[in-house]
Amino acid sequence: MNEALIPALQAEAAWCIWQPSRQQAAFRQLMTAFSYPGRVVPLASGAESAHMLVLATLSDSACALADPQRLLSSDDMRRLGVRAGSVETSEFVLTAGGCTLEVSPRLGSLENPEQGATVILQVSSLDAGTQLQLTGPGIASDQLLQVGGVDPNWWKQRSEWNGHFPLGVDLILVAKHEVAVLPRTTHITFKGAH
Amino acid sequence: MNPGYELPLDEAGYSFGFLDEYAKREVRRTILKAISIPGYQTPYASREMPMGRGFGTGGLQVTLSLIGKGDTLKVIDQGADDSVNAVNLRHFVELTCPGVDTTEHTAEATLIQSRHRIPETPLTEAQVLILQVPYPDPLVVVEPSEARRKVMHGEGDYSRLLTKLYEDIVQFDEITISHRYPTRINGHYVIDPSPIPRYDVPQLHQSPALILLGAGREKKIYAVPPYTRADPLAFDDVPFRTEDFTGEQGQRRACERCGATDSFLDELIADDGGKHWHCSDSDYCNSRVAGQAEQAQETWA
Amino acid sequence: MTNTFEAPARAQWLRLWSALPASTVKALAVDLAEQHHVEDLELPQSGLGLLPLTDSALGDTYFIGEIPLAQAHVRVTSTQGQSTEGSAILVDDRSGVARAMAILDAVLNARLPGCEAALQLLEQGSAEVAQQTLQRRALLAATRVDFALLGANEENDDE
Amino acid sequence: MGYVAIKGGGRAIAGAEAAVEALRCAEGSTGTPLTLSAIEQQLRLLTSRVVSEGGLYHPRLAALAIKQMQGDTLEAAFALRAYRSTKPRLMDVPVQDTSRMRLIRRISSAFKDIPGGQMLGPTTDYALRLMRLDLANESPEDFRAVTRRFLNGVADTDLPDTFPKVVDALREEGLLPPLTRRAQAAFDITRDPLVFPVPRSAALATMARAETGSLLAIAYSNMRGYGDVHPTIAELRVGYVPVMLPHPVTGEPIEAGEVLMTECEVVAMYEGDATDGPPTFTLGYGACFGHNEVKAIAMAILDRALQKGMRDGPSNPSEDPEFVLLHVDGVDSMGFASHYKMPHYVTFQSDMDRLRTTQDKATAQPTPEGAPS
Repeated sequence: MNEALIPALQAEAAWCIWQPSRQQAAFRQLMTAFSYPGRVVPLASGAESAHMLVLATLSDSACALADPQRLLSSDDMRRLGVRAGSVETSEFVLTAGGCTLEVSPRLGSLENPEQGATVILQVSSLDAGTQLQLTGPGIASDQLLQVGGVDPNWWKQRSEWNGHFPLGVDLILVAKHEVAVLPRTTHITFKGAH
Repeated sequence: MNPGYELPLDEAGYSFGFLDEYAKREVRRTILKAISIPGYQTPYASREMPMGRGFGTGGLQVTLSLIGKGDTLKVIDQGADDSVNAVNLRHFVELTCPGVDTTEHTAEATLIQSRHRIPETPLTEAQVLILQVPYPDPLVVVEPSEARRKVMHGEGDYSRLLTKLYEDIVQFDEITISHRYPTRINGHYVIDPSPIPRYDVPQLHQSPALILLGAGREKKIYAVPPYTRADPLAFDDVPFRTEDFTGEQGQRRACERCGATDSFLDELIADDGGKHWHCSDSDYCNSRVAGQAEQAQETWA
Repeated sequence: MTNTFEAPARAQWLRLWSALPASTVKALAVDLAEQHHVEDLELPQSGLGLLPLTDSALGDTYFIGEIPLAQAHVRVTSTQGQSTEGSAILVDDRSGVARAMAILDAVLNARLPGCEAALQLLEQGSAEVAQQTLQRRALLAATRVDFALLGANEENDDE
Repeated sequence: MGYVAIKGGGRAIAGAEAAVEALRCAEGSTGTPLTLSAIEQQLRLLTSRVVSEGGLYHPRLAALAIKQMQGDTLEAAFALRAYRSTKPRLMDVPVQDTSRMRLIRRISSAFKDIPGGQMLGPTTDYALRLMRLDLANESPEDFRAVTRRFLNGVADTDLPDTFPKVVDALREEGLLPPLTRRAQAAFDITRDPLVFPVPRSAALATMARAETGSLLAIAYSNMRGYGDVHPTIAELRVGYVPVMLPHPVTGEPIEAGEVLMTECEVVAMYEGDATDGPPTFTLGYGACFGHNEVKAIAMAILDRALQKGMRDGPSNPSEDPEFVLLHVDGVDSMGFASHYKMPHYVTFQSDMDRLRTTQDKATAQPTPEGAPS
């Protein structure tokens, strides 16, 4: 349970990501990122790790998290209190953008599309790299986003997974300190070659 | 309890935002899915709040899961900040969320919780509107089984609802739905926009601000994301119509207090039985009156 | 008398300590915390738990409602460096009381210095519990319907 | 229609709060505030009702709620429910065994001599409903002496504190079908909405925290003739169930506390065309926190009625799961009834707009029956 481990973490510089007030602020940033897809939103600061802050804010003992590349230490998992699950069955998937997933995450069902997974994708940068032109809900006219360190096949996979609305996955792109979100409703066209 | 038991008064303090952190985290997860699937009624485990079901417990759980230090909250009911229910909800948030500011001015608010109205003053990207919802599902009128309704929603199949509207027209030569007007979001899900008047429905369309709708009793949260299409159901020959405030002489009625001819009006009956018309949005009305007072002073100077 | 008192099974300790005023238990815990080093392995918490029962008609499991729960989990290390874990989980909403009992639980279990006092509280507690049991039995004994005696003589309905 | 509160709502609410408090303390110079333990002890049946309808076994908080809500059971139960929302769920409690109940009352109306015997315990069933004027001016001394005198008057006995359940005896005689423990996980009504059809565990949980009067009314409709349960009480028990939880260090079960509850099984007439195998009696089960016998009995009758409704479809209201379960919760029904007191000016305004528009259209082209007006 997150709250229970606060003392154990006092030593670490990043302990405050377990604080309710910190998570509230982080959630508001995430909600902005979901509301305005493709906008780069500052999230973590200083010693905080952005992907841990995202997970601490959104996940707990009520959810399962898949971490196919073992990006988290067992201590991290214990502090989150989250259940470890497989990619196909978990609400949350944490993965590096460099490589693609072998299997599809949960896409939800026609009756319960909210069961489609939230994928937290680690990227090298959100201000350089592949140029994405975005349209869809949350975008007034169109929105440009540059993403570095993501295997081009990711975008192919994503469009397959999101082919049948309302089914699909929602992507949180996480750089060192910033996030940008691509919900299942966002349509991507590529500007120039990459 | 054991004879020696004493209530833990030292441990009994309510935590910030009343709800425990697990409850908030679940509401937050639900909100993000609701934004990702515009108009979809996302289920969540609604908690009991210290006010009655139907008093805005759904909207309140959303507000309490969002709010933090640095936020400025506006709460309105029937458009008025000082309507009894609005006062009650605002007081509760002030009580359980130390460090949060409250305001009556739409422009100053970062979070606006409302029952039955959308403020007249256009919302901005810096604001979130939270609407309290008594009945979330527009399909209830044509399909009692929730299991079947969920399939119809998923397929975006609203033929039976349109038929119902059409029967209206045949009978009354007019769509008789007064408020809670079924509205299609981003061309897929049709929502019940909560009991706002038809007058407010156009404000859902391409709004710069995120709009969240919370139904506590029915345990559902749904969203109209910013810059998203919101089309009230209608027919080519019988268009969607907002409330008509045309007076006897065919002119648009004006608020008798601030003179506005571009606001939703409340019809009041005075003691003498005579009818009067006032803005339902008290902040809009007050700020217009204040503005006129300033102008008056300037002209004297 | 303390010497003659046999320590009951650890499973009974919390029930017996709970029968005493919380202040008594807390006071002892404070003393023990001064003699030994106490660290929280989990933050003492209070919350709720759903209470599942099995219905005796069809054997379905169902939740009759929620109960308050308070729990604590500590490690107590004596000055001699002897270290042991203790914990408490109570149908109660006072995490402070749970933490106090967790300390007693650890000290008594490892027979650390100060365990005699914890044992003594067990004895006092069991006296309280015995008294309570007596009262409940009286409610039954005084109201027993003895069909054998019906008609014979209504008066001595006792046994 | 009426007056729209543009100003003054805040002042009015603050005033209302003060007015309520003023009446609570209106006893004046002779008044003494109620202590929580006095409410918990002397109004134990009221406290029982609030813990069960609030869905949280916390008699002391229930007593506080009763004091604060000035005796309104619906509001007191409501306060207890809301309090739950501020508390995290700490653990999954293992299934508890009610046959370990430490009894204070146990009767059967089906059998004269039940194994272990019948013990009326603290009941007013056979008390004459005559006003006891001696309670009007009770002296603290007499008051405090009563329990002591009672205990001294009772000879110590070798009674056990737990007893076998009557229904188990019936099973051994083959009068009841054998108990088949079901694997199905219990339905959590505090988290999941009731979407019908619901499992029986959802029905039991909903009725266990239902409002006593609502439950009784619907059960009574079945007793009177809108149903056919015709129950006999196999056993009615009141007592304390020990709550056994795993010790976080050793993992072995330890007694973490006790919960006072009432449990009841009713036997109903066997079903002629029941399953294959020989016909047997059928059972209904009722239980709730605290000491509340009418609630446990009403619940047992409705459980039996709902079993029939779930199997064959309802033939009267008390057999219809949706009708019964969606209307017995005091907090929901009270809350919804109250919300009609809130302003609905805006929606009513647009209602009038629609009515006038349609009226105008009707008058414009009168129908044979003439236009509504």
